Amino acid sequence: MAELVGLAEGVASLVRDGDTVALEGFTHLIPVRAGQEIIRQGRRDLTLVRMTPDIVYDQLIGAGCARRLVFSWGGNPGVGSLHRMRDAVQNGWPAPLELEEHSHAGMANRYVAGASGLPFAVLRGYAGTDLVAHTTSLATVTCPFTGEVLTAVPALRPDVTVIHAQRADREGNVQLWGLTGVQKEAVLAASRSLVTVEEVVDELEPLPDAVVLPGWVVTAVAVVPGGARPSYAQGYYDRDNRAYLEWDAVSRDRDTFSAWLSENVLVA
Amino acid sequence: MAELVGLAEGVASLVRDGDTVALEGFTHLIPVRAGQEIIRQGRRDLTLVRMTPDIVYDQLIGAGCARRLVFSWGGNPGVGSLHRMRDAVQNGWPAPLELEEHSHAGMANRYVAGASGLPFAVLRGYAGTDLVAHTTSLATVTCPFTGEVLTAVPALRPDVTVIHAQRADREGNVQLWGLTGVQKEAVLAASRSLVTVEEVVDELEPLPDAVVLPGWVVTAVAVVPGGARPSYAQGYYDRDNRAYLEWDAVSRDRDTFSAWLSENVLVA
Amino acid sequence: MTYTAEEMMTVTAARALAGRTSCFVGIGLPSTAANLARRLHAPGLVLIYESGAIGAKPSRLPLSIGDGELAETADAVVTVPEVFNYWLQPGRIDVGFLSAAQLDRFGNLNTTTIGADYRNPVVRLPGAGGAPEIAASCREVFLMLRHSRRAFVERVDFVTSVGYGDGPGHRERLGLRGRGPVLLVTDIGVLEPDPASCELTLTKIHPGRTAAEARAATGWELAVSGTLAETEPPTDEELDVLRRLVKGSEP
Amino acid sequence: MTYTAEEMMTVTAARALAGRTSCFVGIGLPSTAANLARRLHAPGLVLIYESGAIGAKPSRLPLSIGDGELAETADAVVTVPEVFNYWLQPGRIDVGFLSAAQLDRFGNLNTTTIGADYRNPVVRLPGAGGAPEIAASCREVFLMLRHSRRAFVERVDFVTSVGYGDGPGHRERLGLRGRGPVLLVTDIGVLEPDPASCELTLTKIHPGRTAAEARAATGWELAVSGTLAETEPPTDEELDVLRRLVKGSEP
Repeated sequence: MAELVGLAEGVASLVRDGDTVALEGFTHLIPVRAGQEIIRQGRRDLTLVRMTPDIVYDQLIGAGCARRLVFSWGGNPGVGSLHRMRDAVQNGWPAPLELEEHSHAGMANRYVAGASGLPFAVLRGYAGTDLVAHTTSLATVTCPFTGEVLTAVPALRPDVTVIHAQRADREGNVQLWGLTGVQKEAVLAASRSLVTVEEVVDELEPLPDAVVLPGWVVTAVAVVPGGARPSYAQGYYDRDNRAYLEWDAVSRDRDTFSAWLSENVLVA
Repeated sequence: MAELVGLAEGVASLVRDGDTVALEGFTHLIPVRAGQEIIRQGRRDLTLVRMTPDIVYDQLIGAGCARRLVFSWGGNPGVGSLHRMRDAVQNGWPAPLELEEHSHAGMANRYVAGASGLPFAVLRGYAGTDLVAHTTSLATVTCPFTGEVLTAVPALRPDVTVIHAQRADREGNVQLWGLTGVQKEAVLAASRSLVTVEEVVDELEPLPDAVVLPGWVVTAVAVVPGGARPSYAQGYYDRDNRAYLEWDAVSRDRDTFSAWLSENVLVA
Repeated sequence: MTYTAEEMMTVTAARALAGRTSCFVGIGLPSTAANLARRLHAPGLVLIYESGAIGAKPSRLPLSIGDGELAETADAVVTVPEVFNYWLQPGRIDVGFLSAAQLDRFGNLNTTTIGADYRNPVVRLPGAGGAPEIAASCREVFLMLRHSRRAFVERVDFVTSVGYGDGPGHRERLGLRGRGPVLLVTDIGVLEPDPASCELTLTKIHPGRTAAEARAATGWELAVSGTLAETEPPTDEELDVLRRLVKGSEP
Repeated sequence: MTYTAEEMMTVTAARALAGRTSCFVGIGLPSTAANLARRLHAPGLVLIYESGAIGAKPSRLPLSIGDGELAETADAVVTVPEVFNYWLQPGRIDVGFLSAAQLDRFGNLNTTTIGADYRNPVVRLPGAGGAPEIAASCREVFLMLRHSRRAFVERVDFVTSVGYGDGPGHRERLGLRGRGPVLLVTDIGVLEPDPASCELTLTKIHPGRTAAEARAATGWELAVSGTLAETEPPTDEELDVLRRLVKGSEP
């Protein structure tokens, strides 16, 4: 059964320097507060995995937590680029950032393989693109029945996956609903998992389009109301679109970013 | 958008002699009435596909509709053997029945591959079993990243898949809930699909653990209340366990079966 | 209290589930044993049914693995592909319960055909179902089968599910990740694999039964442990809970 | 009524969706065009967002592909792996909408890096996202991009998504099942692939624009159709519906 912990305690015990860490949540339920706690605790040399690195990954990269980024789309949705990510890739500030770059279909299937206990997944993808030349974690596999050549991607097996969900019960069973993205796969693919939730309830009333992760496959649950802001938590709060727009200015300049980080994350 | 049809009309237009036909429903929502309509219309030389052939497949086989059976577990759940299936396999009555035999994991993954537009699926399975020697639709595939050898199964692509669901709306969007088995994959893997439903409603109110198949991926919907009896339809009726017990006696003897068939299926 | 051989089997299997987190359950005696364990010493035991019910808590014994109550009481309901791919295959599940028409000294199981010729069987059995992957991927496998020379054979006619294959090292060579069968409960006693030979060995005898009976009902030269223990008979509480469970489940 | 170049682009793309069943939508102009089409001539158009919303019917333009209203109004909400594996990959979806930072005469797209050296880019772009598989698997691909020599290049710096590759037959050699880009809407006109050469050719010009402008804003020797037609200007109804849609969607 998952242990109910405080956020600082959960991050301290589950996320270690050098770990491969996946924070998932596809535009919805992004575990922003947990990511900022990782910054606060000064983790280093992380391999950060996420299909859609956005604001909180820009913060993690700008704060120097990451050595490598495994991703398929890195940007500020509806706004533009991630300036801290760009600065790290183009200028190596504050540290060089290796990129392992896939398509969404490839990343999703890498999580599926990890959750399924398989070393790889097969898909129709990448053929003819320059990703084939630049992404080392790609190969081909031949169908033993038809001879057709398809693309293979290796399983993703994070040391720890962090997600945010609407709620959990006291046994640590976790319930999320709405757009649930790739979170179930990301948790099941990982060795350890930390789930931040809006609230803990006595009973998880079944809901439409809900995914339940039983407590026995989750390592720890931390109650963090608003833990997904500025993204949204269906049924709890909406997306703060202004914050996404404002991030563009904050993140453009190193000093502005560093000041923002000290005031809003490091001291908090 | 799926067409709303009568059951006889739907079977007549979608199920043809010699077709590969999958009737799915994993103990729940078994499309029994649709299967009996296939018998009534005298279809022949069918390749019948189903993970768990039970009473209605025993009837289809005993009625001589099938040339081949692709399956993973054939029995009368909680009761015993399927006598008509046994008679066909052991004595070729009323016609010889070829068997293509897999495990549940293999069959489920064959449907997944079919639904995914892939020629095959990869799993950990079959290793060391005698299925490897006797099931031709099995092969191995080597992980291009780890060198590990895994099992490959070819995609299932039925000419037509038939399922039973609780309800549909007037646009032919189909909703089923409870144990939804492999029905979504079986429908998406097929060239054509027929869905029998308990009722048609104006609005499909979202429900927990519900699967919705949009009307644009379903060929035809037929209203058949009680269409899953003697299996059950959650929210509509329970499993008729007596009928499963009684089937044992009905199906044991060829004449008893033939009489039952004429009285209960052919004339109906 | 007096009790039947089947009750002895069920209670023995239920006791063996102590300390386990999760159990992949079929129908029949295994389901009875797992549901009994939940009512006795393993209230938190997670029951997983191949029909897609994860953490089912049926109030009565399900009549089929797809019994509606399984979905209604489950922590999570998932599709059949997901049960096998996300839950069974990665080896998340502690115990898989299996039975068979035939088994051999290495716990290899046959649920496919009786007779030498697969294409022309003497008896056609239901087939594999989920068994091959349960036998391969669960961390441990428990077997339940009544003792008889017909069932306990020198060589199974068809290997549907692999126990220890042809002996030590075979599971590793096949890449099977689970440990294999660690317990076989019969109506006469309990068999466990010999650590060196992997051969199923009589390690416990039920009260009133004898090793000679077990040998006589086994189609191979049955090994008997030098320290043959006697199974604790079912306690009144165990029998009482079991009987109420079974009675409350009659159609 | 007067209208902007962007409105001309959006209306042109929306018109092209007539008669299509399903459309894989991103955010920005494509989403506006698809939602406009639903309000005009294609009320039954099925909108599929990579975030898992199948058949979304947003009342306002989503601000991100994961906007909550997409899930709330969808016929079905599925996981991200399912969107790509069960819905996009098998080629069920009629039209995929894409844009890019760079494209070439064969409709190959770059959304990854600007500059000759991938490891040391002049500009790091967001990357592939869903685009490579949308470009590969949708039955047809529509492109929307403002005309400029910076974007319309002789050779893209990085092929993120394949159009017609290096020309006729290349998609077939790659095993790509969709037809590829059949339409490119710009602020100056409409380009369509030449049936023989697959080269994007100016086939329609927007009112008030000229082929010379298009040539000047294209980084390769732009082919112009001998039968260059003029785009119908947006009707008052089209503009009215579009403007209400955009206005009603402001934060």
